[in-house]
Amino acid sequence: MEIYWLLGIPLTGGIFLALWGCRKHSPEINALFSLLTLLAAALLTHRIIEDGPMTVGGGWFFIDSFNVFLVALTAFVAFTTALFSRPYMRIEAEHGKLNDKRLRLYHSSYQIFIAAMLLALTTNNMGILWVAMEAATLATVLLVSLYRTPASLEAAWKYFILCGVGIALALFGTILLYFAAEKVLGSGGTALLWTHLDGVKTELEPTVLSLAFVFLLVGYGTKVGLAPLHSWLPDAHAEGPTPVSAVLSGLLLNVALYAVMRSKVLVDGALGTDMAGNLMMGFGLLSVVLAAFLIKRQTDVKRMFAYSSIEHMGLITFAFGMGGAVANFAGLLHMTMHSLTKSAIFFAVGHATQKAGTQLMGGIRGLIKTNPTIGWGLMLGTVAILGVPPFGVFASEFLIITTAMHDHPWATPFLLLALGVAFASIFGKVQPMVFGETESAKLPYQPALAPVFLHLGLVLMLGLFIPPYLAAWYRQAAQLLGG
Amino acid sequence: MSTGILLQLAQTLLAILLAPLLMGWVNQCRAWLQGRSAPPITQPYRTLKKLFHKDAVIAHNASPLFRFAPYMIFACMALAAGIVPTIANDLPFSPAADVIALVGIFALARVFLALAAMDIGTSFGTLGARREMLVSFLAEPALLMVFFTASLISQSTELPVIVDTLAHQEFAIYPSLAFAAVAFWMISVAENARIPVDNPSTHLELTMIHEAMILEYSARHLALIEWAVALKLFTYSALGIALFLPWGIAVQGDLAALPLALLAMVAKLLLGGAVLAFIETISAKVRLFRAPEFLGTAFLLAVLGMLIHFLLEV
Amino acid sequence: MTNGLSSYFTDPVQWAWAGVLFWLTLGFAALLLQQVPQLLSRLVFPLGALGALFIAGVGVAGLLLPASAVVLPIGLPDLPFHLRLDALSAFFMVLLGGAAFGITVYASGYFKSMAAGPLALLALWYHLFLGGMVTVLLANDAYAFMVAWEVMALSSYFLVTTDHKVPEIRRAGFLYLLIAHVGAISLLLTFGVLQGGHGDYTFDTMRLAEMTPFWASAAYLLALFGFGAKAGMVPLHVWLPEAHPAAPSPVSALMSGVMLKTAIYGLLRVTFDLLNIQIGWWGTLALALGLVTALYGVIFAAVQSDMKRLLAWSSIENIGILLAAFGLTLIFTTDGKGALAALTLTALLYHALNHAFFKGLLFVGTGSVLHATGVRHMGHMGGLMRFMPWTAWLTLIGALAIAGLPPLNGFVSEWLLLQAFLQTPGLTQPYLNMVIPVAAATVALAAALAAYVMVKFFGVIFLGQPRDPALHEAHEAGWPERLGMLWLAAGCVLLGLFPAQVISWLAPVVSLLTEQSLVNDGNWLMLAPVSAERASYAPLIFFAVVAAVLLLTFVWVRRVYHGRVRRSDPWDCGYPEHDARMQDSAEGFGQPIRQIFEVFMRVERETPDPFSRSPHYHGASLDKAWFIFYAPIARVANWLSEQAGRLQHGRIQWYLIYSFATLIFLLVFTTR
Amino acid sequence: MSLTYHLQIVNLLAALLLLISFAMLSQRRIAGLITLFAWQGAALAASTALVAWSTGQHHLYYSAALTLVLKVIAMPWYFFRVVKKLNVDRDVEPMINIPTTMLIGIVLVIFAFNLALPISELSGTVTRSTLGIALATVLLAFLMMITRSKAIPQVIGFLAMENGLFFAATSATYGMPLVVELGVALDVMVGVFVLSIFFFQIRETFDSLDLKHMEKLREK
Repeated sequence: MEIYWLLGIPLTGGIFLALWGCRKHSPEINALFSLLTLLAAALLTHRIIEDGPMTVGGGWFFIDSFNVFLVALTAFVAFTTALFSRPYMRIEAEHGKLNDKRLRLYHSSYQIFIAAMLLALTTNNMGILWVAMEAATLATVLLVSLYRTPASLEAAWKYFILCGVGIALALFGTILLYFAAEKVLGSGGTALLWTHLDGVKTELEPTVLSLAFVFLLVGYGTKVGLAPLHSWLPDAHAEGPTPVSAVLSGLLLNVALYAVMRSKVLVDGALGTDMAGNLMMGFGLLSVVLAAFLIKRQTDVKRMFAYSSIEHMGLITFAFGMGGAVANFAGLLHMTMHSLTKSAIFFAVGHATQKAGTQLMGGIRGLIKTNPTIGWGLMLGTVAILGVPPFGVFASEFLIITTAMHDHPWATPFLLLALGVAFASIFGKVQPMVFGETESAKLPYQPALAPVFLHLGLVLMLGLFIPPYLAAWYRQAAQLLGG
Repeated sequence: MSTGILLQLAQTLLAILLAPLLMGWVNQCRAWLQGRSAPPITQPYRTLKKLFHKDAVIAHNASPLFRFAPYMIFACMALAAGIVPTIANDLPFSPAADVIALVGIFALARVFLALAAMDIGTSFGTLGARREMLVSFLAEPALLMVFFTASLISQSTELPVIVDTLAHQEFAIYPSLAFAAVAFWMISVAENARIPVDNPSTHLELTMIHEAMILEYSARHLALIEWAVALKLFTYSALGIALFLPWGIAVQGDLAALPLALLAMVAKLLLGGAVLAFIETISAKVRLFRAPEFLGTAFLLAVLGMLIHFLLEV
Repeated sequence: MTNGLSSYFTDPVQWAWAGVLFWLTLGFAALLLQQVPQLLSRLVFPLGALGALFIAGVGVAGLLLPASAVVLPIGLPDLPFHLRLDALSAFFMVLLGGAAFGITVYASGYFKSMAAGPLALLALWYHLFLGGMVTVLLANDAYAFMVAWEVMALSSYFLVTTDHKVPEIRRAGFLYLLIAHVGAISLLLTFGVLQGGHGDYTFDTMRLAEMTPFWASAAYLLALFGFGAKAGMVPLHVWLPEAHPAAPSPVSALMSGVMLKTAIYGLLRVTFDLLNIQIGWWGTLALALGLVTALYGVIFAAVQSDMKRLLAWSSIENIGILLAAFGLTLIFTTDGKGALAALTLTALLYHALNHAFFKGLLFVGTGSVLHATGVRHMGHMGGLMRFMPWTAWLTLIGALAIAGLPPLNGFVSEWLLLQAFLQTPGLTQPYLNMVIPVAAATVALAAALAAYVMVKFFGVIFLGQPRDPALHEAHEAGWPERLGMLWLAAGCVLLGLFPAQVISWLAPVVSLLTEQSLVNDGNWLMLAPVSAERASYAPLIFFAVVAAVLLLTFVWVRRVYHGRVRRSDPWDCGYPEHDARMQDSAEGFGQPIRQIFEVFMRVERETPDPFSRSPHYHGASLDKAWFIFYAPIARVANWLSEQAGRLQHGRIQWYLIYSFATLIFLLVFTTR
Repeated sequence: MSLTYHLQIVNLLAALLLLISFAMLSQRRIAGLITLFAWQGAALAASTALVAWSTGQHHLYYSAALTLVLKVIAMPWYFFRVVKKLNVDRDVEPMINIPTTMLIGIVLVIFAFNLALPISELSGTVTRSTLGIALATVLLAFLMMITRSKAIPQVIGFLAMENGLFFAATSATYGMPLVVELGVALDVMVGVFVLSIFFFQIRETFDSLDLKHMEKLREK
């Protein structure tokens, strides 16, 4: 039952906000719907804690410990982002960047986007998963181009074309999957149900599945932002409204990676080799290194953190590629930490840029004087995302790096190099933004920073203490992913 | 034990009293060798007496450290003189400080002198202090290396044991000690502010080191410092003798051997002083920035001595 | 392993943890106390000092009692924080507590004048810093260790950048955190090698793990790199002379005096405790690096003209000496010379303890000078002894101690180390017999140069004439400052006078790491580590004799002498009018050293032309290591990032080609 | 017996599909491109319907109908309107000249066939041999998207790719489950709608649909 609430609420929210138009309180309503979604997610999570994994809706939806925490995470970040965007978008409108039509578009497609992602997470059907991913893409394309500036249009166009092509390839992969499954499960609807596929994964035809995995990896990998398929990502993050950047980085990438992982499980089962794992490790390392060196030359703050998202997604992919209980655990942990931290950073960055009137880091100075909360938020967020304890990102990086050193020592020099370069670049650019003198005046309005510190608080908490049931989820999920 | 204490005090006092005499002897020899009419051998005592009766003149801005330093220096030198076996060996004090500590004592005295020199803040004072430290930072490790060579041979850093091994065991030739001896000679020349590193009897600003540091001192303070300098020379000579020609030093408790030891000591000192004077006469003072090279050579020689010990004598 | 919750605060490790918690609460309390500034400035730091004293006490208890361990309910699900307090940790806790007490007492006075907001933050980071360091010492699993390690680094970074208005300070902080982070990653890799696999990161399992020489060496090298980066080992030292001066003086004191020792602690822990095999060349490597570091550090210390920078470089020197001792210990252990290893290790620990005290003392001393004069450049100082005698005399003790002069503590540890060098004959590898004398010579040279540096340091700052008229208004430090300095100075003196006792306290640590213990073959006032015939040193007698002679002379002079004293202008060879500018400047004093060792430096000089009306001289001796090691790395990184940038040139067709090529490549790759 | 005829016809249509893709590669004029796209859709619809009829997979009729409606009627018509509105029907100068593109295309086709061979061995469908063609169509469409430097051709390439996918689905597996097909169709429709919005926006911001205006976002 909760599942229908979970999917229904944001969908109706989207439709409602589209019809109701941009009135005075539509931001609040947006937040409200997100809150309801969060509640639904909480109920669902509760159910799963109670009864364990289950298929609902006549086998159309399948919830296990792997996707339930992603669902919870998605709903949560979606809610906090809605909270953040409430004052943020208002001010954008006051600055004349947006008119009511656009705000309306923003709110409705925001909800649709959330709905699509939740569908992608919960569905049991690899085909529907694809459909949902495509839908999410379409929704975000509109969000990215919201400002209608040449740059945003260009970004949106690239986003659309590249991800469209990628997703098309993923469809081809899905077809091949179906093709292989059909042999075993017979044609008809059930052959794409993940639960069924998982049951018979060892009987699936290896050659077909390896081929399918290539298409799926390249397809969904484009959305994950794995190098060299990442080109759309920095543009989309930099040019879209900040809340959108937050959810893109924090959620969409995770969902795409979720799709990859679901197919990896099947392929591993079918092949019995770690070909899939090796591919992912390769992509992961490449992304980490390339992103690190690209971060080094950024001048636009949002673009820089977009590249940092690529870096972290690469790290997660690498972890999943290594496989094994610890690495998978670390990967899942890192997914969570990255979503929370990165969205928090984008919140802080959003206010900072809004205040400075520019996204160029050269134009943002001495935040700690003009607005200490933003300053500390950005500083702590940066420190956290760079993997400095006691923040949780370190916990996962700790596990990943030590495991890599133990199982795949050859990879560690690259990691060492990349993490060092990334640290130097990001911190070297953020420090003068936060510290130092500035002549710009104090912030005229009260920023919504509760989300920032909420997220950072959670990350800090998880770095020092992971609640048992959460840990249990991670463990089960790691098992699921072939730990 | 009590005799030990007595001997200790006796030796220390003897050193303190005899030190200026050695100074006088060296100056006399120098004068003779340079064909000047020599001052009486007791000249240093007169100088001290005169200085002790003058009024002390102290710069306005002199800090307590300035007045404290001479006593400190004198005390250090006295202790050094007490440790080095001059006539008797293995005295109560000696376990208190081995050769490394001995080097420490010299360093302590030197640092205080340098600080005192900087205290008034005159151009010459600081100049002297800098040069003194420059000389010392090479001389000190070199001296350590010399001691190390000796103590590697005798398996100990205790002066008494070293002397004992070198003096009272069967005679053996140690090539490493030869290097050490040369190094020690160069070092003691430098440390005692003698030609060719420094010239005790000049106030030429370009050359002076030691004199530059004590320019601001007068009367009793100057007297103490001069005395300490004499003591230092004495101690160094005693050290050299103890290390390189230790024969004749009395072993512990052997009171009968004492007079003989005393005679031997005096003889060696006279000889050593004469040699020092001779070398000073025939050699010319090196330019100041050659001094590091001079001492660097000493340092290398000392290290070489150690290496040779490891090569040949282990 | 108790659960921790059930039986809390029953044995030392839990007391220690309680101390940490106390500091943390204190730090966060400081944030809340912003509203009541006078309480904030009066209460927080004294309480913190008490905490430090408590920690030191716990350390002493830990030295006496058997090792105790506890598991905390925080950390990763499969890896809660394991804490363990054995002799080694206990010793370093004594070091930490002892030094931190004096420094924090000092800080309570030093930071009085700060505004509430910054002060609260500073107090927070300060106590986090302390807590982090103690947790590093307590940690008994890799995760706890790394968390504490990085908390330590992060909080000290925020302390360094307290005065973040100044660009240099920001740069210094950045460089510091960067190198600390890279070091930390390399430590992660170390633990990655050491771990037993499948995510068991407790030190207990690491102790049991059997290692092939190759992997053991890998772990050792990574550890040496990681800890060396924190300790300021050449060539990873570049951050240290930047960061330590940048911080407020008490913080510099903590960083130099205590934090660097945590790196030494880690090195000892990993090499002697976690790794169960050691290999000969490890020691030689550490010895070589240590000697280079020592010499390099002291040479650069000699040419500095910023007083705190000078001290920072001298810290590098001392770290070098510690590393050399560490290497020698390794050489002896691998060579089966247990007793000598024990001797060397004792020297190492002793020197670490000493350095904590005198470097802390000197740094807080510069703090008072900084408060009094507002400048760090020694070119604007001089004659301060007359305006701030307390600071001057107490600093003098520190200076003499660090110069390794008897009867103070610096001399004892150097004496022990040199003894260790002298006991070497009979090592199995003949080449070592060649290396050791040279090593001994280098150590001696470094010590002598340290004396040079300290004469320069003390003489230029406190003696001579004021080089700046403003100095006449210089004011003496307040009472808390004096008390803090007194404590540290007392530490220097007592550690110097009672080595026999100290060594007996070190015994459990030594026997823990090298299954040997050092028997002092001498009575309570005489130190004879090997045997009384071989070497002995009795600082008390030494001190007594010097004092006695001094007194006697004094009395005697008083008796024979009339005691008339005239004050007048300095004579100075009869030179008529001389002013402060004629004294040696800091640069001038360092000039000979610079001439001799110019190879290590990149010297910048602009000499005035002889006829200029306002002659101006500028000279700086820059660290060549920067240009040799770091500049090229930066260049390569830039070049790489440019190349990476070329990929991202905006044409969507190209982006499509990337995807296309990837697809084709993978298809070929998988189907071949 | 009759199956073979159908089979031959299906194969013929498949070949036609491939031919059209090549034609699209070489087609310069946008209008021509759209027409070709419509024809491709028609071929696809026909083949799907044929397969449905011959194998009795009834749900394939729906997808055939969908294809017919969407890709043969609606979209071409729509694109023609757009082109007329924005009058952008000028020659499209491709990034790589046509002959080279063709050559690459042929290489791709061979590659695709090789790739599909082992799979179609496994396939139980009558139409398995056409899987290679489907893959080839996809890759050719991809190539076309790369070579074209105007917005609309790129989109048409994208849709051609979709055609290839549909064809793959029908030929390899007699089509995906209906719900998926519907979902995909829906997405495609929305996608085209969104794109058309873009066309106008791009047009009014850059007053042309030339992609070379959209190369601002890059690493300096």
